[in-house]
Amino acid sequence: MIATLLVIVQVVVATAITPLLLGVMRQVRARMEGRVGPGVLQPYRDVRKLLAKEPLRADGSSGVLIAAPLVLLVSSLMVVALVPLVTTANIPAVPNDLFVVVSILLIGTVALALLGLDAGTAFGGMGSSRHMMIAALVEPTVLMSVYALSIPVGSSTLSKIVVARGADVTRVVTPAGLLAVVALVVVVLAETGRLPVDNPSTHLELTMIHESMILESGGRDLAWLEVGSWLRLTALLGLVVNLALPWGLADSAQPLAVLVAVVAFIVKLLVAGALVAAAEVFMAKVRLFKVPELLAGSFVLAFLAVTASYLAG
Amino acid sequence: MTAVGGLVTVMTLTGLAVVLAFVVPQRYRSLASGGASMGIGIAGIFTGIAAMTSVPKAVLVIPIAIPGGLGLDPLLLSPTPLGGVFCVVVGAVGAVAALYGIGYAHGPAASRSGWSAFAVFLLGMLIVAAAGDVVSFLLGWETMAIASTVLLLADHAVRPAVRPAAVWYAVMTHLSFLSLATGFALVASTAHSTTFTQIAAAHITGPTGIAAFLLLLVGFATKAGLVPLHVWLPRAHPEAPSHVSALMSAAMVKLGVYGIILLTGTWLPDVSRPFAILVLALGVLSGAYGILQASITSDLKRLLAYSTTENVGLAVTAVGVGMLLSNAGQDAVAAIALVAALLLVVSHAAFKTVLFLGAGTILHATGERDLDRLGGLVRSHPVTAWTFGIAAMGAAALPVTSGFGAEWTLLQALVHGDGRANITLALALPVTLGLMALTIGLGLLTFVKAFGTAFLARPRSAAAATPAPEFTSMPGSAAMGVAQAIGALAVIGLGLAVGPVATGLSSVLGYTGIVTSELGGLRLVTIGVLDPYALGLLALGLALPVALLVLVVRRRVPRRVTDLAWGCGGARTSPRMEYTATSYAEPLVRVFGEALRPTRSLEVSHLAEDHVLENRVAFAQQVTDIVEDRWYAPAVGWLRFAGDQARRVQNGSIHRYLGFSFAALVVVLIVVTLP
Amino acid sequence: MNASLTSSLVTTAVGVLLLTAVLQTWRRSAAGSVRLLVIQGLALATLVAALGASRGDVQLLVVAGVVALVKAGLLPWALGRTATGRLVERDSAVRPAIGLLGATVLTMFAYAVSDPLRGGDQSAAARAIPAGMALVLIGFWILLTRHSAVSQLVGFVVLDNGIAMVAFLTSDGLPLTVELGATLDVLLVVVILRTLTTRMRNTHGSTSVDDLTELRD
Amino acid sequence: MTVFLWLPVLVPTVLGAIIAWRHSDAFARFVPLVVALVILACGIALVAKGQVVTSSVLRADATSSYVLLCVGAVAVVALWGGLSAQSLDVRSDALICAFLAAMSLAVLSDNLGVMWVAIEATTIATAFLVGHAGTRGATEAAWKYVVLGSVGVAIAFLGIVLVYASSRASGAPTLSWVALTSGGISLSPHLARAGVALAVLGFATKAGLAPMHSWLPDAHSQAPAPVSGLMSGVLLSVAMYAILRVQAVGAAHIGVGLVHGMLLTFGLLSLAVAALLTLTQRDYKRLLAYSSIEHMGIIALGVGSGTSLGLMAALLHMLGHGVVKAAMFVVAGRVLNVTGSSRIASVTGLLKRRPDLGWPFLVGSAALLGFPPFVTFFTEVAILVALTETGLWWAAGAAALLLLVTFIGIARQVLSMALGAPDLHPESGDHALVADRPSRFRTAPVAIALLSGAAISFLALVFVPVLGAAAAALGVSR
Repeated sequence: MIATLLVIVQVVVATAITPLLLGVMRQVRARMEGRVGPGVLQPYRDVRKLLAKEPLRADGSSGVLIAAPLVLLVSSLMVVALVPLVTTANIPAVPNDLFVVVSILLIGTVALALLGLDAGTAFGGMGSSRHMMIAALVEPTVLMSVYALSIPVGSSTLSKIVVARGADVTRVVTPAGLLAVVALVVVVLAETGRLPVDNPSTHLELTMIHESMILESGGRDLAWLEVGSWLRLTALLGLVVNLALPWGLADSAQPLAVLVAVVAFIVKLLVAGALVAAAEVFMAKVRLFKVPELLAGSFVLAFLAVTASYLAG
Repeated sequence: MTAVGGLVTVMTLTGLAVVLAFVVPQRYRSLASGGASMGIGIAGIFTGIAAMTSVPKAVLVIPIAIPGGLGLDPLLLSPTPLGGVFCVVVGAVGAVAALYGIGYAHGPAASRSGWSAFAVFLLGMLIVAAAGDVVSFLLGWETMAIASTVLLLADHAVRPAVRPAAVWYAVMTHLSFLSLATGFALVASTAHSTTFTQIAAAHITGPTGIAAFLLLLVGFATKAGLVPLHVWLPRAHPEAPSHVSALMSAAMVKLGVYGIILLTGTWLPDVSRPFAILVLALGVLSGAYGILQASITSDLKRLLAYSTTENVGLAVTAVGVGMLLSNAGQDAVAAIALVAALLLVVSHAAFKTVLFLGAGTILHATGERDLDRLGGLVRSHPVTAWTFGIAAMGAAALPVTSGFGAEWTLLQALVHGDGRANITLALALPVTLGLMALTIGLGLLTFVKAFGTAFLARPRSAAAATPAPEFTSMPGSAAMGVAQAIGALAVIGLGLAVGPVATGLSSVLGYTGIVTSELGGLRLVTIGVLDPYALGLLALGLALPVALLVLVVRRRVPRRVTDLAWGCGGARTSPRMEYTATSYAEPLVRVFGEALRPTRSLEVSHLAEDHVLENRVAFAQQVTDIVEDRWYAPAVGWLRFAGDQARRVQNGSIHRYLGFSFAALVVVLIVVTLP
Repeated sequence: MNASLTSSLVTTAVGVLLLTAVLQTWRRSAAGSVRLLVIQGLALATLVAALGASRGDVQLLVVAGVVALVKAGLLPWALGRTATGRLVERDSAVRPAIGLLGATVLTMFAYAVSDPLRGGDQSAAARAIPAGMALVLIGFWILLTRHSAVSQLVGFVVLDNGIAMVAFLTSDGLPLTVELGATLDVLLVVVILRTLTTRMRNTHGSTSVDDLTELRD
Repeated sequence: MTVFLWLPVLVPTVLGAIIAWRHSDAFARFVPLVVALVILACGIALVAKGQVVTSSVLRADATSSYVLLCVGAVAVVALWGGLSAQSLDVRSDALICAFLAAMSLAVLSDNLGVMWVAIEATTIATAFLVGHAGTRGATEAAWKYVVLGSVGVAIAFLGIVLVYASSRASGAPTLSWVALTSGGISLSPHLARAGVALAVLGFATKAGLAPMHSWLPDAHSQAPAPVSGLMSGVLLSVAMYAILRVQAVGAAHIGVGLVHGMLLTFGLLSLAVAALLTLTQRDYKRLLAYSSIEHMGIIALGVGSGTSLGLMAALLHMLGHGVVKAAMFVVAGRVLNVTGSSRIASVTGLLKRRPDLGWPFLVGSAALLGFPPFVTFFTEVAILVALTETGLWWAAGAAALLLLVTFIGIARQVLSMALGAPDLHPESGDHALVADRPSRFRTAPVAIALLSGAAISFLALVFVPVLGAAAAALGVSR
């Protein structure tokens, strides 16, 4: 019961903070590029605007147009609920098992990909194809890096991994742990469509991945899609941050602990977001067919992490 | 019903189905014979359940004309609990496929021979699963081989591609049979008995055992469609009628896995121990190669065939992991891997049945199985779209379908294997996990592509634009829909009931480390829990506020239907502008160019009056099966060469013939005089 | 008849048989080979008669008569009728020298392999077994090296003479029924082959077996 | 009981002589079939009696009764199926009678010499049957058949002479098989060894075993269908029976190693020849002929394994193969009738054009390829087991490999004939395709043959004791 409560807190906090995270990232980037920027609250205004707008449905598109954004949103919410962001407690019947989390993420990925195909436009298909290819190639790195992290703990449950790392500082800085986290960072960038894999702010059709899949959506459909994608960023970035800095998470319902955990999470997340945004300024999007090289590189890191865990651990 | 009673029922019903196929007039033949075939399947399910649960071992003895007691015993049908599992799989797939066939079968597939072969095919598979000795195993094996070949031939008069497919299929099947027969002969003559219990009791080791192991492995791997022995799958499945493809893919290839499990677990456990890595490699490579080929093909049924190679590969991977872990003494985790193997088998049977049946409906409606010429069928074929979609989720192992639970179990076994003290495990487990993850990822892409291009978007050809309706007034038309729906329910049901199913399967194998959790989920003791119901509840809980929000917003801002998609200004032009299945896979072909070796050709023809201006550019890209090109094509060439050379032996010259006899005489005279 | 006469008769007959066989590998014309066959048949009959006389075996003397009739009479007559009909083809696949050489080698081979067969028996008859074997092999050799149908027939008859010689030398011939049956069979085979030769000439326009290469793979 | 011993020999002789003399066509057509039925009835009677029956030179023990039954069964199938509109002439009918008489005599005689005479007589009787068509090809085939067959059998005669000579050592020379295999006689080992080896070699020629097989494809492809069926179905088996008898003599005196080694070598060579030459085969009657070589190779391997399992499987295989092969030649003959060509390439779409020919052809091929429920499946498995049982795993492995290659060849060719659209070759005279619709009376034998090829497998109550007794009669007991 307590665990459920904590999870609810986590979902609410994470959902509430998500547009802010995006706002911070965009603002940081704008400032570093010498622009004024729309302000950190712009994403909230965007969502409100989209919800008020009339959604369109092109003749010939199917129910996927309506269902996919919702599926993405719910799946992202589930990931937010499962990943240890604010709390390491989890609902006993639904442990935040890594493989379950990944497969729920994949549901969202699939929903997006089908949405891209639904209208039968050239760009939607293109985006869908690229999106799925990247998802497929990311998969090995994801599983491998968390495999590496799970070895010292003997469990693929994320919260156990975070707790164990928090309990023993040396674990965080072992070669295996470092390699795994670095690999995971690449994965997160690819999964959430950040540079250098995808450019979230591009408007050049041929370079788009994420954007081209949602071309046909408007109004609230687009709002669900945007929020859903942002929530994925929150969850994954939050996970990486908590793996790298596994402290401050609440494991009980003590109000103080929860408060500390919430604040710690917001700070860690926003800082991390700002760092990512800052790094993106200095990066260019790589060509699509260079992406596999990047992912292969991160896979090797993760693989080394696993063997290092076995052979050196 | 006891297992023996079930088997007798199966045989009786087979006879009935054959008789009905011959006596009932064409119009009601499918109904009569298909109904009887359904009965066979259902009897098979009961047989299997009886075999899984009954304690006293059921035995049915059939004498044959070769005297027993000489190392060749009479036929013995005594399904073990493990065989019972496969009886259930075969029976269930058979019943659903038969139901579908009642509506689907037409032309040669609904002929006398078609339905007779269908029933006999089912009988053969059930005999294999129930076999208690070598000869009856081989008998069932060959019965299903011949019956499936006949079924495969159904459309031979319409499509010339059927013949090469049938030849490949028959030859590979015979390769499988002969290596099994030789392997079994070795085993049987060492154990001085052909019964499996005696063979298991003989604890065969040594070079004989190794030779037998390798031969049997080749035999089973061929039937299971493992790389590099998979070549018959992508040829045979597309050419067979769809309900037969379903039966072949979902049930028949599973018997290869059955054989591998028996081989490594029961018959030759001591010999197979050192070959764990080989089994694992077979599985992992089949998985990755199969799904890679599936992801780039645009022929729907070929795609499903390669996906079969992938899924069987995963099941064999699980067996290999189990062997490795058991070698390392980690029996608890090894047991989980083996249960995962069975789960994979069961779940693949469920979703692949539906997928092939769905492909059949598409083929029936449009006459096309080329994804590049399909599209938009979700509107005309909602039932097929839903069932195919659910099954595709199962194939992509998304929660909470059957495939998800199975792959989750295998992944848990992988990450909980302890590689710290064992260099083999330390290397094998991560490599397996990596390749398996790639397999899962590509599987996702494959089925998004299959579903998305077939059912979503706009029709890419005239045939797809005007498909035959899903339901007609024809008797049996509903049967197709019902069969697909039953299959789809099974995919979901197996996903939701993963706990009881896995517990049942582990009890078949005699393991205790797997229990059903409080809410009916799957609990791997000390490792973790997977609870589909709780997961569903969580999803519902989170969906509730979203749903409320949607309701609120929807009332305020209604949706508007436009007749034009945006598409970056590319208004509704020709459907040729759409992304096709081929273009969908194009990035993959590039990324995996080294492994796939596509052949490309670019032809540019210039205008007659100006050689700078281009008139027409033709680009063609073809991806063939590299294993086939590199291994089989030379073998075929070599055989042809040998055949040509051998014709010199029979060149018509009587002098040469006399010379042979003379040489034989001289040799015999020399041999005789040697002491 | 005394033993030494028998012995020398047997030896002479064997010598004649072997000599004619070797000569047959040398002769180019089929007609010549058929004439040699008559001599061979007579020698064989002599051999049988000598054996029969020495043992006082009437049955064997009857057999000798049959042998003379069939091997020196009927068979050459049947062959000769074909052979004389416009048959002057060069029919050896190998040069006569090679043919002779082959016959020599085969004779040596026959002696080599037959020696253990005798099992230590030193009688004249037993010592003649290798010659019988040599005749068999030379007959085979003729079959192998000749192109014309008639020459092949000659080879077959030589081979059969060899077998008969071994039969008589080792065991005074087989039981009468078998012996007669066998003789009849051989006669019929030759008659059939002769008929086929005629038919071959009608269908193929020649009697060279080299033309028989239509059935092949 | 002795009447059953004499009938199979005398009935065909007498009836054959009568029709040869009377030249009455209407009567003659059915004579061979009647003769075959008589032989089959006598075979069944002798097998049912289950005792050794002796009369003069004739003697029937379990083995010969069983082989006589095979002869009768195959002859019924081949001759019943061969009763077509384009029937053979009277002379051929008489020759077929002679052929059957000779085979019966070969099987039933106790005397190796008489057996040899009878087998040589089969060559004589069939020579003109092979050359029946009178074409270039038929003449050529007949010539090769007679020359190669007679030379081979002559070698066998040499072997028998040597065996006879070797029995002189015991004082009472004999060719009686019973006497030779009984313990009471001693043979001089060197002569017996050479004799047995040469006899096996000679009869192997007649049995179509490689490398002495060369006459077989020509003869079988040129002979009229029923004759091909008879030759392929039983003549080869009768020769194999002779080998079995000689082998038993060898087993009693000089051990079995030599003969079994020869049989294994010949068997594997036969499989190899059949495998390679079916791969690129272009003539379907030759294809069937090579399949016969293959099956004789399998039988030779079964016998060569030296176990009772192998021997019984080989004997059962004789029957199964014989019946099916006879039916196949009958079908092939009808296909030849309707298409006018025995080239594989000129026949397509048989299943669609003529299902009444296509299906039996396909089913029969399946039986020849060793699919269940046909008995060939069980016997092939049993022979593989028998081979490994005696440590001949290498032979089993090589046999399996060669069987696979044979399978590739035969399956490819048969499917290319049976499958395809019916209208691929419109020029090949469709009027002919409907002209010859054989009556139910003439399609029945093929169906019966194929059904019995399958039913045999499960007639355990009948065949288990018979095969056991047959093996025991050859001196191989459990």
